[in-house]
Amino acid sequence: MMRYLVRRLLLVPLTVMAIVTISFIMIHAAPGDPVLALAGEHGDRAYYEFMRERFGFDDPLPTRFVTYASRVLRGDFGNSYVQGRSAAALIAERVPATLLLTASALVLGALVSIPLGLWTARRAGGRWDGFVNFFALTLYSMPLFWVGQMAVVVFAARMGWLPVEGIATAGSDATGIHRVTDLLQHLALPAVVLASHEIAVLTRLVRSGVAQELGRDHVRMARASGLSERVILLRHALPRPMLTVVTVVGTRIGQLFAGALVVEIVFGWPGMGRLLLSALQARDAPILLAFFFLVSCSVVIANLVADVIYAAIDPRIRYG
Amino acid sequence: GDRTTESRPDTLVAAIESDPGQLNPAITTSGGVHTVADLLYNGLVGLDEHQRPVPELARSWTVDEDGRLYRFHLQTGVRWHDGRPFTAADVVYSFNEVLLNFHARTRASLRAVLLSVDAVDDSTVEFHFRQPYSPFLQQLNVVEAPILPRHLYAGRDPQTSRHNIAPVGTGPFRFVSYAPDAEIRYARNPNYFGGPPAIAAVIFRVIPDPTAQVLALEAGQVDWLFGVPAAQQKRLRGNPRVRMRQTTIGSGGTNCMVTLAFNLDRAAFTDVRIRRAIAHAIDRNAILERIQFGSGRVPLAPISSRIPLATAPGLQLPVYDTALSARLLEQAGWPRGQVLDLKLLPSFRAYAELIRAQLRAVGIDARLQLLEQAVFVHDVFDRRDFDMAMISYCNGTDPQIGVRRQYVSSSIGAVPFSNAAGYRNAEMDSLFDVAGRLVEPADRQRTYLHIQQLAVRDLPYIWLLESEATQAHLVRCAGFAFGAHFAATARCR
Amino acid sequence: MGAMGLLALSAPLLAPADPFALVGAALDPPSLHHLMGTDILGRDLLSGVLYGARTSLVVAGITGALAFIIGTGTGLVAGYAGGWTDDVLMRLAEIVQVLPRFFFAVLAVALFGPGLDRIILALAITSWPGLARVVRAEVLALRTQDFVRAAEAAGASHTRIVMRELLPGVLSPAFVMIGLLLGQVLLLEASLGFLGLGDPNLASWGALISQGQPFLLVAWWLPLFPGLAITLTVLGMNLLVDAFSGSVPT
Amino acid sequence: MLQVESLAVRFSRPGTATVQAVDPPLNFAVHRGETVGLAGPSGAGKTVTALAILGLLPTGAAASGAVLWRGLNLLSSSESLLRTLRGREIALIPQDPMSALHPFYQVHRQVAEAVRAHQRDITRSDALDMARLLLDRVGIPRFHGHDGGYPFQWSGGMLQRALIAMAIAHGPALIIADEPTTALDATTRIEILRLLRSVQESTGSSILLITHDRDVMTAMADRVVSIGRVPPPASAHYAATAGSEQSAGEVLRVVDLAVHYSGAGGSGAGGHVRAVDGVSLHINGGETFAIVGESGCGKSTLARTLVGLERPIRGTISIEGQNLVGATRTALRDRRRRIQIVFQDSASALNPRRKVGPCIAEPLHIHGCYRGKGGPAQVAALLELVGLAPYHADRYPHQLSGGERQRVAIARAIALQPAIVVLDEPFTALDWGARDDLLVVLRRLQTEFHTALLLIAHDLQLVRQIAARTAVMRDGKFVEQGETAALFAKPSHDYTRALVAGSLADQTVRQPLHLDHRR
Ligand SMILES: Nc1ncnc2c1ncn2[C@@H]1O[C@H](COP(=O)(O)OP(=O)(O)OP(=O)(O)O)[C@@H](O)[C@H]1O
Ligand SMILES: Nc1ncnc2c1ncn2[C@@H]1O[C@H](COP(=O)(O)OP(=O)(O)OP(=O)(O)O)[C@@H](O)[C@H]1O
Ligand SMILES: [Mg+2]
Ligand SMILES: [Mg+2]
Repeated sequence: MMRYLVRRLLLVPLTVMAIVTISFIMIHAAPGDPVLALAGEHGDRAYYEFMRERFGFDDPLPTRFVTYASRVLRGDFGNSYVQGRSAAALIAERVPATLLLTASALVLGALVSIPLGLWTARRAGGRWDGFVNFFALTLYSMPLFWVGQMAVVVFAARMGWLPVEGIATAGSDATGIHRVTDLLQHLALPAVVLASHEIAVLTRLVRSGVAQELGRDHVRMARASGLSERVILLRHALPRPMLTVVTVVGTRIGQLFAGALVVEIVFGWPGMGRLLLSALQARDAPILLAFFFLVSCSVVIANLVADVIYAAIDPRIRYG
Repeated sequence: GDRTTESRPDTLVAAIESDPGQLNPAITTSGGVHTVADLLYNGLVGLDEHQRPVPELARSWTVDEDGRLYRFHLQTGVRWHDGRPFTAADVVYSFNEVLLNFHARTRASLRAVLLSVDAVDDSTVEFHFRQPYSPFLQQLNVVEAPILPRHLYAGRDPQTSRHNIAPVGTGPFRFVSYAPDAEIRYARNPNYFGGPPAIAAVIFRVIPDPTAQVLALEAGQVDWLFGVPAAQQKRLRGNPRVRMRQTTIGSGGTNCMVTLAFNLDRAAFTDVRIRRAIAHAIDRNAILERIQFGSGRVPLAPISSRIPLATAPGLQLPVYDTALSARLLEQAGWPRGQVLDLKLLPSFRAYAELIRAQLRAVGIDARLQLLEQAVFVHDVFDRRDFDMAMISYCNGTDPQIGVRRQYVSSSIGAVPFSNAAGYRNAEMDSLFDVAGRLVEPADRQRTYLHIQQLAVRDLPYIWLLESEATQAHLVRCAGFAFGAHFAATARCR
Repeated sequence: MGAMGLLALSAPLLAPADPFALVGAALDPPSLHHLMGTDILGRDLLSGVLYGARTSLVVAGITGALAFIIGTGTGLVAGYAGGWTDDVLMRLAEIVQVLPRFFFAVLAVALFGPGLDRIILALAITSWPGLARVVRAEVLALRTQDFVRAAEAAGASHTRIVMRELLPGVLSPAFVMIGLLLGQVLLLEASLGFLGLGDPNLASWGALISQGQPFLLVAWWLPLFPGLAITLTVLGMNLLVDAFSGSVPT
Repeated sequence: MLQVESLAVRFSRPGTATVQAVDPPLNFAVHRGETVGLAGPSGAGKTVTALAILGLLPTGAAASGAVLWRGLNLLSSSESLLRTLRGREIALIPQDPMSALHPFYQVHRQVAEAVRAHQRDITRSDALDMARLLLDRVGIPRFHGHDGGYPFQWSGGMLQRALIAMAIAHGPALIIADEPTTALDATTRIEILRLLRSVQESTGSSILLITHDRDVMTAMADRVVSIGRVPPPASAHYAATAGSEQSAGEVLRVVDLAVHYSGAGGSGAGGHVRAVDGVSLHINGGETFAIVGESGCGKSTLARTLVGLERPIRGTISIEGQNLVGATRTALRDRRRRIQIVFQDSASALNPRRKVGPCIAEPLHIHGCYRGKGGPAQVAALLELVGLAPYHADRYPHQLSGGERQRVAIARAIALQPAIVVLDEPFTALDWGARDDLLVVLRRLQTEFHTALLLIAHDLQLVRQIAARTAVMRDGKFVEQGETAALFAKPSHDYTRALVAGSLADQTVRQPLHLDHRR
């Protein structure tokens, strides 16, 4: 068991470095001259020479990679070409907002899908089971940004229940409970929209997992010894599907980030998504590379954590 | 809680499309930064509604040695937001250390002709030029030459200075706070030398999605939009609580003209009849009505009609006439259905699709290639690998700044948004040199008329549309100025 | 999904007009003449959606085919060969799988220009690992079966065993994964369109939605119908996969 | 106590045909303190009957008739009432102990959970103490192992004891024991039966014992209720003269063959597993040679090595004089035509996605012997030879019974007319009928084709009938080999003697089971 974990841990730096190297090569091998996108439109030839020299665009690719890699090892991700500030700081400023959005989407996903999954599992094959399954599949088939836009128009604009965009009311310096309610009102719509795909996936997972468990011998034995339906559902039928939920959530982190990027743009949420998009348009390499570093780290670690949780809960792996 | 701006009457909430990233207008020409940062700073000479120079940090000025020496007398008693006094040393530092290195437009136009910038005393600055330079007064406002506090920037790299996100300026508003990708807050500068603004605070809200901006305005959660997309204008026109106005003055560029450039090096365009036929095939009114819903003007001359110096009475641009176009194509022996590629930036997609449809009617198949900014500039200006390209040239407040680079042969090549057509005409080159040195406006106007006649004759470009920005604001606020200090004169109830 | 596929293929016949031709007034609401209304340039949205169907399905189809070939091939070889080849291939799959697919596609398209081929390549390259792992697991299970050993005992060559004994057994889980992938590719292509990174020269659904987006308040039909088209097609695919496999693995 | 009147159970699932699980309707009764046996072949409906009594039938199952418990019809009573009965008055010992306990929780905690099911008031720790008492009672030494004791760490026999502990937690009036001994080996089987008998005597509860093993039934049950088709007695008419057909030359000679598995193998015991350790044998044309031995003695490994599926570390295998070990690929391919194999598990012997016809024709294609148009006739002939009809060629493996699949595997093996066919325990997975058909086919191979047979088997009775010579294998070595009749009459090696004596057929279980309470 430990040998497996150590091997996985060794893999983390290898995978992350591979991703950062791939993106480095892609960014710098792409056609088009980055300094033009970066340094505005109205300069003259001398101005572009000056900027190219400042950002070191002229030195050959391998040397630039070595300098970049050595600095990353020391924790310095370089400064954003456009904004002159440290790429790590720029991203760090926006991480809390994205984290809040993705975490609330996950929590919402779990809170809805576990009870719903359990409820439909007990009615497996019935009318309601079919309907919920179809609804989940439809949710999973809708493009997030399209749902987001529709939601903004209907709930925010027409009904006026929720704010149209942003993370807080303009200029409000409310504190304490008012600030929290204001934040929740702004978080409601984007979190629900982002959670739609999670709910779809997790509900179906819990449903098929629990339905399968209910057919197993140990559930029949539990019933034969007179345990109540509630105990059977929660203690006997739920644990194993919850494990699959954990592993699947671990693997979906990448997709969750992608969804967050799109939802942030539609709802004006001040997360990392928009920084990435503007960095893409301006070919701001330090930000792009720092971003890929962060995302790949979190995806790899999420997978690892999911595996550790799996091993922790299933004794056969722990003592296997 | 009430989310509308009524709840805080003396605060103006303005929506912006993207987070500026940093708030130092002297090191960049990016519209995003200037739209937000210009309120904190000043230039030596401002520009009024009609782009005429008006005193700002410079109380008065004199021009001697027939246009080679400009002497500016600074306002007295002006203080930076941190209380330190504003002096001539700040102006000298801003030009020599920052603007002439990092501000692309100012550097491109002044570095070659400016000899020196000297502070005669604490309140007088002199600019010495190698040769007469007439457009100088048009290039000293806060958009082209913002003045930075020397005592905070001297000796440090202006691109990475801490003050870029905690700016100290002299402008009508002073900096309060900056929450990235969310909100930037300013407060009124009580002892602003131009008189304290009526509004107590300005808040910039970052709302990337244009539709969301319009919804926020209608819901009263935002007071001011810098730009309303054409499609939404019809909707807002019917809203009693909203006022809209047109302007060609933008922080990213002024008096911009959407043009279609022909690559004259390509065989297809050596025959002027082909270029003229294409011009006749394009219905510019359809572009104005269908894409901009009437916001903007169909150009009557190669240079923006908003620049007084460039008025060109009696000039006739090719009129929309498909029959004439087809005939011209036939005479020039154009093989029907031959493909031309049209490269453009994604923002001009609607224009290109309309033009493609119109060209198809006369037997020209235009294949669109939308390119990302870096690739577009590289293909069109560096490698000149294109048949036609759609480019928005901002003519600026003086033809020497924004128009000259389009036509002079010296700017063909690596410089972006320069002579895309690759137009080489010695007469045109000399005319522009003369226009730059002339001092009398009447003489300059005659020269520019001659330049425009040459352009219409040779038709290196087709001038499609003088674009205008449509700004919108709630009726609770009024008195907005034009240009960078839009909020300085506004008041809200 | 079958219906949508049919519609796409017959787009040229069905479409009332050339999707790029200006046929009606601008922003004309859905009417008998234009079932889905017209866009800003007066082009018929219905023909745009139909042509868009073909583009989007072509993107999804080719991406699916590429991912299928790479994924199944790798899975078969890794599962059958075992030993260090299996390790190397699976580590490679793991690295590519961890690669954030959407951001990789966005990066590739933003940097190398929004061509259809680049979108397909970027999506295919990042989609095959999931399939490879499923195929490998299936091959490992099948290898222990006696009928594979019987074929070996009868003197069959490695390639014959892989192609005739293992491949048929692997096809059904592979198709389930591919069905899922097609749906995701469509959504990804639409999201790329939303971010303005879609291929402009083609009337794909993603492009239609991103062009229709600013007209959300003014012309509700512009973003609505392409979005509905995508949702129905992806739903069709997911339902097909669901029926086929009993449960849709994520 | 329990009165079952015309009980019938029907399974009707959307998309699948309705299955009559219990048919014809069942009538039987269980009186106080009595042990009633419910016998019948696999699939007869024994487990379904038990579930019907406890009301635990899966969704889509419908039970008709009546199940009277102390005058109350359980089929029509409410779920809450049934829950009060289950575990307290009627307890179940499920069929497969390995999957009857939840893998994530420790065994004693699950027993405690069963205790608390009907005694709400006692605390958790009291329940755990009661659980430990029960586990002691069923003979599991002092709370086995301190590492928590998860189900997968316990052997089948110990899990069976734990389940019995759960069943007797509340001193039920009736215990339903479903196949309590099937998954166990001989020794543990006897201990479990003794435990059940002692539980019955101490609590006075009656037992409904379900098994398809006739010997267990005769040992335990006072009365037997039979259900489903009664199996015909072991067919004896094959006492034909075995081994009479001596034929000409020698077909297979194996000299000092050894096959080792590296440590990572199944047992995980590290170091080498010497599955086959210096085996020599020879078989003449048309002769049948049998290998018998306990499970894990290396029979299958030897079989696989003979057909080139495992690489021996030493020794030679010569088929008709040509050595298989170390042959080049092309040489190996030709020599392999002369020796073919039929595997133990008929379920995985055929590719589920290919019809029977092409499956049999596959070896012909590999060696290019498939005569185009004449191919189907070749396949039909092979099918006919193994007692199947030509129409079977269009069926998929899952549309055949176990026995039929086994015979298709044989048809495939003899497609290339090999000199010798290796059969790895062909009989174990078959029920009576299928075994007889298989015997007929093997006889035809011997007589009509003079194919040598290397038969691996457990069932000594069958070996005695069909094999001319037999070898006894233990831990990878032949302890003894010789004429079958002589070998079984007076085995010279004591392991052979134990093996012959150990087969259950002779030992009578019915000796009085003196149950002592020592443990
Ligand atoms: N859930 C189910 N759905 C459909 N058919 C079922 C189901 N459970 C059992 N059956 C069918 O009912 C019949 C009886 O099954 P059951 O398990 O009771 O046999 P059994 O006598 O216990 O056999 P064994 O000796 O293998 O335990 C079988 O033919 C089986 O296919
Ligand atoms: N692939 C393998 N790797 C490691 N050990 C193995 C492998 N196959 C078999 N063994 C071990 O070799 C020994 C012999 O196995 P084999 O299957 O030949 O026995 P067998 O006599 O056929 O038993 P059974 O009667 O159960 O079929 C066993 O201890 C087994 O655990
Ligand atoms: Mg049973
Ligand atoms: Mg065996």
